[in-house]
Amino acid sequence: MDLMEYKAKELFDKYEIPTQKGIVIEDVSDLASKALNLTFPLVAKAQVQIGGRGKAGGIKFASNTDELLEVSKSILGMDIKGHIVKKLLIVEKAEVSKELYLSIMLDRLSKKPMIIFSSEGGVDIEEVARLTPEKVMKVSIDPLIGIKDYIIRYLISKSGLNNSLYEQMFDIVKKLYTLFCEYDCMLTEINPLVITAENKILALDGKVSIDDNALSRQPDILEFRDSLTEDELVLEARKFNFLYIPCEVDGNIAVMSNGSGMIMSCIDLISKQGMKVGVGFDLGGGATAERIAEAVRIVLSNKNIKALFITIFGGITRCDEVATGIKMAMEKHEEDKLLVVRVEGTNKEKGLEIINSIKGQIISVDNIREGVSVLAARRELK
Amino acid sequence: MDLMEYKAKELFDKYEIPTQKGIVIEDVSDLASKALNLTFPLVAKAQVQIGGRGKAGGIKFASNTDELLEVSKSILGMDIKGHIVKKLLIVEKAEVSKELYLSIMLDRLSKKPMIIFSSEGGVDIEEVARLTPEKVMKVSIDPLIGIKDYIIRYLISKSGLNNSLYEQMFDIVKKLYTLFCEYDCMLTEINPLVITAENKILALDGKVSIDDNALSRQPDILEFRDSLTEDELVLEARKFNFLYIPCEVDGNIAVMSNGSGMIMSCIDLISKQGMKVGVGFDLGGGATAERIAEAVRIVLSNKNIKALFITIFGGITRCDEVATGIKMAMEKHEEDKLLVVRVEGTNKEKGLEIINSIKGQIISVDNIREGVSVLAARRELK
Amino acid sequence: MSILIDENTRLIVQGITGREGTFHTEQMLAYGTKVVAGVTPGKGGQTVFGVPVFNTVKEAIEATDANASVIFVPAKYTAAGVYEAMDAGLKLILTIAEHVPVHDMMGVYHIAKKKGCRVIGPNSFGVISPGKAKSGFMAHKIFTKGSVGIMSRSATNCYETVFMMSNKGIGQSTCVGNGGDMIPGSTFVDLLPLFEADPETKAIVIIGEIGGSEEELAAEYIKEYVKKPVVALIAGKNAPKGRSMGHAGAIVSADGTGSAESKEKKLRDAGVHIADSTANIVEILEKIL
Amino acid sequence: MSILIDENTRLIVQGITGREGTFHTEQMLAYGTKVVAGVTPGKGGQTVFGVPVFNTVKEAIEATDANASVIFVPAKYTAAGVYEAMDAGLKLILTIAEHVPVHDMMGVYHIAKKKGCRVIGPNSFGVISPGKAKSGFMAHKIFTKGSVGIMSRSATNCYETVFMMSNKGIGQSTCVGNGGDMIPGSTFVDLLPLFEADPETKAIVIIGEIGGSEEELAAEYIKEYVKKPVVALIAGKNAPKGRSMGHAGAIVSADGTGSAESKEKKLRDAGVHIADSTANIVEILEKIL
Repeated sequence: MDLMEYKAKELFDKYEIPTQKGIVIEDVSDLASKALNLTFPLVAKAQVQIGGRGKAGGIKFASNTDELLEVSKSILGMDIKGHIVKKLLIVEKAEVSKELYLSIMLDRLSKKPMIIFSSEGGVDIEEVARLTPEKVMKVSIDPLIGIKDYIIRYLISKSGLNNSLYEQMFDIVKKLYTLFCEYDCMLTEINPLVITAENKILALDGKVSIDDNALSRQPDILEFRDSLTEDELVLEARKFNFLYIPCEVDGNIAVMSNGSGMIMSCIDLISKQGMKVGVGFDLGGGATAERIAEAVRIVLSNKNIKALFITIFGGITRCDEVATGIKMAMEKHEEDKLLVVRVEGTNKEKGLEIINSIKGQIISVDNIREGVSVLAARRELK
Repeated sequence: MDLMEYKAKELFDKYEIPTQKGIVIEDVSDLASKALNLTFPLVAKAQVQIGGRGKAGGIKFASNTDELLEVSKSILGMDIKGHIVKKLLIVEKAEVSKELYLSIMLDRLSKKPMIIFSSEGGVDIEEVARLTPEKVMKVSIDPLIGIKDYIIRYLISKSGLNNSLYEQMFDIVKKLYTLFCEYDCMLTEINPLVITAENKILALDGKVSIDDNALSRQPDILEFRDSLTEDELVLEARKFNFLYIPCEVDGNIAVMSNGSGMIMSCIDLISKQGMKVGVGFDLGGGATAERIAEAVRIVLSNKNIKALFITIFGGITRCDEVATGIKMAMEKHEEDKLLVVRVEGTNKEKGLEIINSIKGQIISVDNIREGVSVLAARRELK
Repeated sequence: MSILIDENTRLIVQGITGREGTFHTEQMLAYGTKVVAGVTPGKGGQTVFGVPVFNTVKEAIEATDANASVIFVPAKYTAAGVYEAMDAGLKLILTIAEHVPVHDMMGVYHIAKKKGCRVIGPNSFGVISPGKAKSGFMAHKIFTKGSVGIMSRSATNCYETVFMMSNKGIGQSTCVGNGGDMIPGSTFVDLLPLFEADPETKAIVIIGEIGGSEEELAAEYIKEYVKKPVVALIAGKNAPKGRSMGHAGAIVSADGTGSAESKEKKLRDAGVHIADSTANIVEILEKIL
Repeated sequence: MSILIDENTRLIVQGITGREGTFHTEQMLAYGTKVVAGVTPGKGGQTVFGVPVFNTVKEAIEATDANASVIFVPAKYTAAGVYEAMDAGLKLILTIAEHVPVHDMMGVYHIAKKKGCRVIGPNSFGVISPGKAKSGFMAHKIFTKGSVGIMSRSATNCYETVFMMSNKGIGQSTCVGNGGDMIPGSTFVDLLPLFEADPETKAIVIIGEIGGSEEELAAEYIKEYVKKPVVALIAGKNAPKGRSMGHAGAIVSADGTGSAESKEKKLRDAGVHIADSTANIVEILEKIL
């Protein structure tokens, strides 16, 4: 779960990591009341769940009320790579004397939190890391010991940051780490972290990514997620604890399975045949007929999907349950889309029997390759 | 630092470990106002820093106001093995249906906290442990993992405690462990922990011992310690960060050194010669002349001490500093007590020179055995 | 032989009285697995298909001399279950639940390494040594006894492969579901030495995925220490991009680690046969065995 | 040879700018010890007797290739100092301060074991390999190069013994101050294998005390593995009773563990020579060497 900048900054506020003063509006009519206490010049930043908003015109400056109204109007409702801007963050413009970089991520290799810090931050940080890796410090934290003062002291001392900033910087690292742990974060990133003309350190932008598996113990993030304007089908699938994965925008095939591995494998094979997958759909384990019926209904309600490839290998899931679910869905569904079904495992025979009794364009296959061949034979899917 | 029962129970209250309702008085005149809300029958318990108060008559029952006044008068001011009773804990008498035992101690062998639990507690617990060790369960806690629910579940399940008491018991163990960690405890012990006639679990008596080295971060315990009526010389020594160790009551020799190991060795040798040490005095490391002077002054002000054996091996401590300190003290001290001095290490020659310049009964020796021989030659010390 | 579990494994089922726990206990018993005890707090004294239930793992071990555990409790209790099993002294612990919070697993992982415990999963189908014992929820009918050892991050891709193998008469020594999570208790490198040492295993199959560096590390290990033939599949070449890990992710994997290309290249350099589909794994095995 | 430290030890002094740190840095340098760096937060860039000071241990190691550290910071910062040294990769860490809270040391002890670090102390005089190097605050003049290895829970008893040994012409290979605290970083058992393996050490002296079970454990180890002669003193037979550990203490040491009698009996059974005073240690050494 990636948080939008404004939500990340709400967390920064909660942990007293300094940010610029700002407001969030959803409509220009909010400006009059909310922007009262802000001092010009201001910056208006589109809040979308995608990168590259700056280049797309989603960040603009305003030096007076008229300009603010104008830029707010121009950004709210803007379409950035398919994401409509519904929220606008307006903050006081900071006078930046230097840009730093600070992040904490869960490092897969060491299986520990890793702090990355550089006194040369900003948009070019990846370039800095590539050309002068010694300027980007990485330190792993042993989760059994936790963060100790000396680790932060090392990062700051080694970075060559001016000593007058030591206390501020120390504080920010420590608080960001606490946030990282308490909010089950995969990533907390501040880039740029800036030193202002007044020698204050501020988080100018923020990125926070939270473990989806931990949302049940992060109620405020769960609430935020549910408030997002997302693909309706993603939300609908989530209600049933399914994972609806939007893939290529112009894909017309959906792949449904009971595990992400199989879905990945199928997408690989289908892509190799020059076809495009629009939706991956993970049923998870232990699905009942009712749940399968809902799953099929949700996928088929996507107008772009012309064919659905269902491939199930029963472990926790049982084949007859799957077949019964498909039948329930197909009996209600009107449009005649192609279904290629492959079931294997517990109670297979019973499952096949049920599938064969379903009316409509439904083809039962014996393995994945055969299923992909059936799809590849349909000219309309290329 | 061993806490008195009433202080231990204050901590239990803080951690919501159930105890009987009670009050603490220092004078019978407090009874009228404080005992109002208590329901008879009551128990009055002497608060002293020593065991065996029950047998000494320090615990008595009262079934009405008159009796309460009477027992309070009889216990307050009582002398229990040299400890005068200054405080009296008065609690409601519990109707006990069964006695349990629960403690958490820092186990030297595993270097971990150890929980000891038995469903057969009470004064005979050591006997239970000896005769039926399977009834006394011991479980170590890995400090890197902390206490987990399953550990408590195991203790309770295995003890055969009635299931209806599970929640109460679970809660008490968890809270006692938190207290143990947060208060830098060496030991927290509840014996007996009782099941009342109403099926409630109560801590009837409590013992808490806290690491002296951690008192600087336990301000409320430090305050309690300073409020205790202790040997004045112990308190006086503590002011200077010395350790004044009262030894045998009828001992007439004091041993002063810069480390507990040497003090122990000297006591062993002196005892072997049939003499008795009354005071051990640990200077710690890095003593200056001024501090040594204070140390000598404090020890010599004990009227029972007839001879002081000072043995210093300079590591952090330097010999000339020690000698100067002794001289400073001796010049002010009027009584003519025997001083046997042995200094060795850094700046030894300078030290000896100073010692030889001191007037009075002062004998310089070359090693411990020689010092003990000098003491043993004095008939008045036997 | 076989690795991890066999006919001598004395298994505990944690969460035995739950829906999945009960169902799979029956399945495992039917397969011949020695399920000697179950654990569900507060249900001590009951039995499930004749298996005695205890309140704690420690009591279960004391009573039955169990030496491994499979955990069928929900994700949010999984870490607690593993800690309990580790602390009770078990050295092999299989965790089944999906959606275990990764911060939970981070703690479990490092404690397990410290204690020398082997944790498999979470999000794993378990382990099966065909014909001897199974511990987990895999559809055991598709497995056949044989000489190929399999490790897989994906349950479904593993089933698919095993099914086709068995149809072609290629049996398995042991199949391990490493689990698809970001921090698995055991990685390919942890298990390779066992397969290499197992006389019954003649070839090893690795079913990997994009992301992480487990396959790269396996390649390094294989190059140095593994003499047996290895076949590998890396799934996810065309998978949609996952969560964005910001600049941090880019900085940490600036060398391309985690991509299918990186994994396949390193594995190929180590002499591993690269398959491009589950079916292709079987084709390669037919050739090399 | 010698154990733990010698002329190749590259030592860091943590707390080098403090009163004791500075004084003993000068002493250690004068003795010939290679003190290559000091650490005091916020004082990076300074020098103390020509030794460069760094803000952190990690920076000190990066700049000087140091391989051991002696910690002269106050008790309440000692645990933090040890964590820093361990995390920076040092495998030998000496802690001097007395009055370190025992709960702090409990954490340090278990992390050190996990990381494979050797921590000596706290409440230790340090380690000296006479004629080669010293790390700590011992009055080094009394030590002489020789073939007796010494471990002591008490600094003063150790000095006393060494002083008399040197006067009689009996030198020392290495003397270790284990420290008198309840949870020492290293116990006799941890160091016995080093002395047994050191060709320069011909005899071993153990200066123990009442309390705990270190001497009992040492006896068990000696019986099994130590071929060199061992002399032991247990101080405190007539010491005043310490803190009462309630019924719990009695339950845990019901077998008499911790008493001077228990320790002397176990050691004697293991073939150890028991001394009844520091002077007696030297008398025994004179006989057996």
